[in-house]
Amino acid sequence: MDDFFFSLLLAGISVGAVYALIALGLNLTFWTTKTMNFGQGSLMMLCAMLTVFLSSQGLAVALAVLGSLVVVAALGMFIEHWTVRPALKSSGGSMGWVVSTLGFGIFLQGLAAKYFGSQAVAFPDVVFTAQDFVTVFGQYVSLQYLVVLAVAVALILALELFVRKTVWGQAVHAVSLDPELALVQGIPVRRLVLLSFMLSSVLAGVAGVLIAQIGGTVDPAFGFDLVLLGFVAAVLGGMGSSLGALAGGLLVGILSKLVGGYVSTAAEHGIAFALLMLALALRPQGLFGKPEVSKA
Amino acid sequence: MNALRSRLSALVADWRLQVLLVVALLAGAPLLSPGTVQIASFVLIAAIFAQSINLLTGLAGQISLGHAGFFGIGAYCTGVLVKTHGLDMTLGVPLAVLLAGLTGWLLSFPANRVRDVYLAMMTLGFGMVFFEVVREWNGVTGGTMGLPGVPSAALRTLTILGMKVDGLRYFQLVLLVTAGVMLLVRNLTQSRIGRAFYAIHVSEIAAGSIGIPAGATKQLAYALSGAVAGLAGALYAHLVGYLGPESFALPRSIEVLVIAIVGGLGSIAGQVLSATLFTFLPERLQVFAEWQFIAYGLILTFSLMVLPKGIGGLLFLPPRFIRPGALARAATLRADVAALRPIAGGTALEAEGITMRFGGLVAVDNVSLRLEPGRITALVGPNGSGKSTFVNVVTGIYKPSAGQVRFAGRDITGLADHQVAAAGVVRTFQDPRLVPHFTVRENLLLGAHGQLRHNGIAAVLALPGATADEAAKLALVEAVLALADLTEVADRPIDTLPYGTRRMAEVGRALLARPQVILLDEPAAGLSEAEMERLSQLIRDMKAMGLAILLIDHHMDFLAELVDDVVVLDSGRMIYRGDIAGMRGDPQVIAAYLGDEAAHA
Amino acid sequence: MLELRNLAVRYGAVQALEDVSLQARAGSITAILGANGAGKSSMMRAVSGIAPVAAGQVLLDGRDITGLPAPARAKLGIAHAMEGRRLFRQLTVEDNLKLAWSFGARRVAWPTALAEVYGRFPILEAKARTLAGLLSGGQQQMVILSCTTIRSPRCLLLDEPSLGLAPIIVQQIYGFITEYAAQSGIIVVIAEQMAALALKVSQQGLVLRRGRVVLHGTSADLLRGNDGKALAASYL
Amino acid sequence: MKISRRNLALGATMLAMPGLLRAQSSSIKLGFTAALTGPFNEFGEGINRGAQIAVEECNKAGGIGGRMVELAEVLDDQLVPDRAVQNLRRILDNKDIVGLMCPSGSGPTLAIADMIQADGRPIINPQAQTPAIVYPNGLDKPPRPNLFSISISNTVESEKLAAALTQFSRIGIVHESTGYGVTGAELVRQEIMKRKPGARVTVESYNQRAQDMTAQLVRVQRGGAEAMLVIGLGADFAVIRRNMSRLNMSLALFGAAGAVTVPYIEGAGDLVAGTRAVNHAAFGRRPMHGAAQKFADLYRAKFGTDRWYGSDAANPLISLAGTVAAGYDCINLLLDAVRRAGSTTAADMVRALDQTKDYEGATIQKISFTPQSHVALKLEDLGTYEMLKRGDRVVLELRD
Repeated sequence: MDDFFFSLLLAGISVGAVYALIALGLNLTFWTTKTMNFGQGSLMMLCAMLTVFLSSQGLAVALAVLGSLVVVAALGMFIEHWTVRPALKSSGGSMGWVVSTLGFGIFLQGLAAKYFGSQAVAFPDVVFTAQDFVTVFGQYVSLQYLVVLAVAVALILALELFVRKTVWGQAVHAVSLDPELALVQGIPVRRLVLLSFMLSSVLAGVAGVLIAQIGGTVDPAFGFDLVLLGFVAAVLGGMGSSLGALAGGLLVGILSKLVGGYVSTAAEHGIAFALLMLALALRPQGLFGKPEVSKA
Repeated sequence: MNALRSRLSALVADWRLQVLLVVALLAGAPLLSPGTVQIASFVLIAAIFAQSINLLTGLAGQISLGHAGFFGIGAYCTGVLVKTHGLDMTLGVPLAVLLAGLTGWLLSFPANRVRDVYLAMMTLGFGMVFFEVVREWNGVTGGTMGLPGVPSAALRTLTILGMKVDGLRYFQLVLLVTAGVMLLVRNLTQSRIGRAFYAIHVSEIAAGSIGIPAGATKQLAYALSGAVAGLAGALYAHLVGYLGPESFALPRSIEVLVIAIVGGLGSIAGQVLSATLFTFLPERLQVFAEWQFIAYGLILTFSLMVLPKGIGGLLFLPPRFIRPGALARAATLRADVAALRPIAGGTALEAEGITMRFGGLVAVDNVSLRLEPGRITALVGPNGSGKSTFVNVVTGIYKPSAGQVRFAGRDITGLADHQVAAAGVVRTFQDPRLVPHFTVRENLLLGAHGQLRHNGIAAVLALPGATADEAAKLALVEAVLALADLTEVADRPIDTLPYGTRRMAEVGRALLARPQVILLDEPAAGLSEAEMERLSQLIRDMKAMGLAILLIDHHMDFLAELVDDVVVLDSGRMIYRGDIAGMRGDPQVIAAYLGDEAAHA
Repeated sequence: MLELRNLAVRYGAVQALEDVSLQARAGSITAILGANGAGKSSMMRAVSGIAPVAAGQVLLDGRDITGLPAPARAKLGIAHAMEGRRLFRQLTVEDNLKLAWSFGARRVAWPTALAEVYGRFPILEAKARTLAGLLSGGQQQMVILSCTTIRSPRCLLLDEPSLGLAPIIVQQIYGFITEYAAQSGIIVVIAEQMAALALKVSQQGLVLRRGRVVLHGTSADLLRGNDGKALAASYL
Repeated sequence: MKISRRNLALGATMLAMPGLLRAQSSSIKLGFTAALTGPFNEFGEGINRGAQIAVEECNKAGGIGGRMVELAEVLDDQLVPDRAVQNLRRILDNKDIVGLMCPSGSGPTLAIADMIQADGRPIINPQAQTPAIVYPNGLDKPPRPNLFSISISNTVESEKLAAALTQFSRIGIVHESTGYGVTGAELVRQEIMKRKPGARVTVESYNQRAQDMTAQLVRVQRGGAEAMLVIGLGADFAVIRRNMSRLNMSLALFGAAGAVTVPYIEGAGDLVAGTRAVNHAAFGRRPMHGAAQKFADLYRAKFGTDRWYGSDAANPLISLAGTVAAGYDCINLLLDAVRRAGSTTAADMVRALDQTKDYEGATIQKISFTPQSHVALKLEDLGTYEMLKRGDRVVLELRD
């Protein structure tokens, strides 16, 4: 294995972890309502921008992050209540929530541009700096990326454990399988749905903060492109599957870096979407998605 | 409000006003400043573009987040052909439309394999891939530098068939094209194609049951939508003269979605108003720019809640799916339901040894059945005994695990549902699956879809032959309406009518598909005595016409006076075959229905 | 006691239930009979809180619960086995049971509750780790019944428990229901098409037709009337 | 609705009237479309401010021949080509507008260039760098007759960059995948090859706002580069710099003019030290030449030490020249043409502009145009800067 390949592989894993982290957040709402927040990118951006704003007001960075996460969490519940639920209720278009969540994301982006300005602003280092690295097999591995990877893997494990081992995890699963049956079994469906949106938004916020510190700046358009790739990761891995999100993220990350490195950097971006279309055409349920267990 | 809506609808539907509007704009344009004329051209192009979403999403129900791709294909195709290869615009634009339509058709193949979120993702991917291709394909598209100097009205470099075309002339041309597109889209909506689009939008299974193939219909929708978007793109190319990849990125896909949704999916006039709102106003009111994202976002977020049917739904009545001309013509015709009689006295359907397994469960176990023309066979049995599954197998929704279905001398086992229906085996559903926004008449006419003999082009151009064909079928619809006692509610949207009426409409719709075999899955469930009486009469009429009828029901009194044969299923197995009197005394049947105890009581 | 007062249910334009009143006592079984689409399920759904009540009231032990959301009613002890063999097909048998137990009254500790279920239906123990969707119809019905009883309910609503099952399994299931009702002393309401069977185990019966009550009386009366033929005629 | 012929005629006259009336009014009207809002408003709002300062300055001095100057049409295009086309049409519809300024970027400027050429009124380009804007048919062919440019042209910039880069023999170029980046990279590569035919140049592209550039960087690394040039915007440059740090890449780092902006300095933090970049020399020289100093003072007086100016009153940001002062110069050049031509007709003004000789601008010390040359910027107007850390702030020192 030469250094060139190894660098690309590492970078692929690093950005793949980012995509996986975003995909995880998208999955959470899919668990309960079979919907995804198409405005997730704006939540990432908002959390990062708010962190910058709050720390510029003299707040400690850790507190600024915390405060921003609280705001984003509240927004998540707002999104469920005001954009997803009405869209799901109006039976007219089953895909109304795509439009309404996308719309809310655009609204947040516009709002941020209006009040924080549309320029890229510097983002403080939250965990480690760009210079911090460890050496693995003689290669430099950025600690900032390692944090993302660690957070993603830890969250995946935690979520898997939560779903598999705790009764609330089962309840969440139950809500997605059959909300009505969940209701009559006494599962507080409304609260779980709200909670899933809240957690999903918090995950978006965490991802936003972690990624913003890697790039060093954040602007109102931040997050949008990343979320598109997060979607690709989530769909490739199979919607709703945590391990799938990781696998999908890593696949997109590694493949696009290898294509960038060995074929052309110009093809790096398009490859993810070509992959998406191909995968959807060949295996619509994703790599880890299970076909429905069906019996009439 | 409704009165106002119907007034406004009548107004915009009035062809005299439409002509007047077009003429006024044609004649009035020279009085306007070139800037206003140019922005008006942008409005018209946006209106055409919005129609492509209207076709795909509004009518056929398929979401697209990558429509800028088709727009771009149209723009670059004519841009390259006219600029680089010196073609005339009159050749470049049609070729662009063709290419965009072809791309839509190709995209429909992978798109047909997915739905909902996955479809949204796939179309998004299409848009992104197109954007990347345009940027990297330097030799043809000019790459990131774009393609400047496309002969265009803005630059006064455009000639059409040797004539110089300035901004004003171009506007007039685009206006005529727009009027043409609107006319064609309206014709299409009010034709067999529009009805088929809407039918698969609502329920692919129901559409299949009356012979409308979901796959092919969606392919047509994608191709048409792509072509219309391509037309908008091509006109755009010759308006601005410069094509850069950024003009065909995701924001344009979103913008057109906003326009279409706010305009009201399904409403043509609404789309035009919305295109005006989103193109003309921002340019005139420059203050909007800063608020643009906020405003777009809020509109997208809340339009579904505040204006679920968009501007179109607010101002106008919902669109109708039958051409008024055809309707007027039908009124002069008289048709007899006898025309629905099966050819050559009908054919028997034979199901032999049908077995259907789901995982470990055997839902239908070796059931054989023969349906004779002019005979009514009842299929009864407790809930879950496999009756509906059997019908699903016969009509091609399920492929049986074992067994064979033969009809008219051929093996129809495993054919797709729409093929089975087209062959003459038509069914109704336990829960009536009608198109909720259609009127009763439209729903019934949908049944005659496969009987219409004119092609799509004739339908879209509203050629006399197409109108005559539709009128003939409408006359038949009228006869069936009378037969089913639905004439009075013919023009009411079906979702405003009571359950019993819907059931009758569904049976009527099935009858219009001109079946030789009709399978009715619990048609009497939820009917009142009077309605049930009417249904009995309708079934008897169908019998008299020579149809082979399978009737699933629980109401024994209802069945008793109708049926010739009875077949009883229990747990997927046939436990009785014979006449109804014999069934009533059969211990096995009583056991199955009332429990073992009653049999010995 | 479960009491319905002039209950009406409407789905959009469709009137599913009209002016239905009923009193179901603790320790007794009430059979709701009627053909498909007669309104049996709508009645049950209105009790458990997932059908839109257009008029009337639902009272449990004298308390008006008409306005409560479904989970709150479940908490009060209403356990509803819905028609169409509804269970979480993608979850294992044990997960289905665990979920039902966790959000129930939890009057019995989990191991005991589980042992009780397995004692009653040993086949379920063998299939504990199987996805519920892959069980046979009878086994699924056992899981569904167990999911309701494991919650230690106050009021049990069973919607067509015999649906699509072989007679021998139906006998077994009804045997269990009768036994459970007798020993637990709770309110049991069964909706059923197999009238004779339901009437045999129940104390009172209610026949619905097109959303209205057409017959109401003790089960014995209903069964006896005209050798059960009147009953059969009312919806066969 | 009935429209009589008389009403119609009246309407038509009224539509035409304002033009007739205003032609005699005293103010000199200018206009432009730029990205006043949106993600790229740093540039658009910048030239807008520059233009305002120029107009105020002129009016304070009594205008031109007693006529006041007015920015009559200032429209926002958010750098969207369509919007720029629509806006330009609207500006051109206003027959009183006598001179214009190009939009704040290559995309919209390319989109409107043919239109304005067809119109004939003079227009000056403050920021767009693509040479095709001025020379659509190639650098050896005549320029668009009415389009002049004072921006940092890719051609001149690439010469300057190549001159600095040819001290190395293995060079990597990483550029954004926009018109600006693509042409810039190609020109620099050609220029390097011309000067040093044996040099090995690796060219890689990235998408704006990409978050990871590892593939680009390791490809440059594999090419054995000793120096690397980045052509792109500041925020992306910061990402690249941090990415280099993560890969522990150390080589001589160069940036094009667009890269040396506040987002780079803020985003890359300490890592910027040592980065060399090409930009206007005007605000780097000490003392600044007269017009530059005057502009800096005017700006500070009106807007203070803000984001564009920087926090140090004595040392405005180098980027102030490109973002703001360019707009100031454009307007001044138009006004100078009016003054010299003594007329506001398009032909007279274009003729006067063609004869501009050594006009002292804020961004370029000596601006000259000839009918063959419409690009004012010369090699000596650019400087190579090195970023240094002084205490806790970053300063740019002019190296040559």
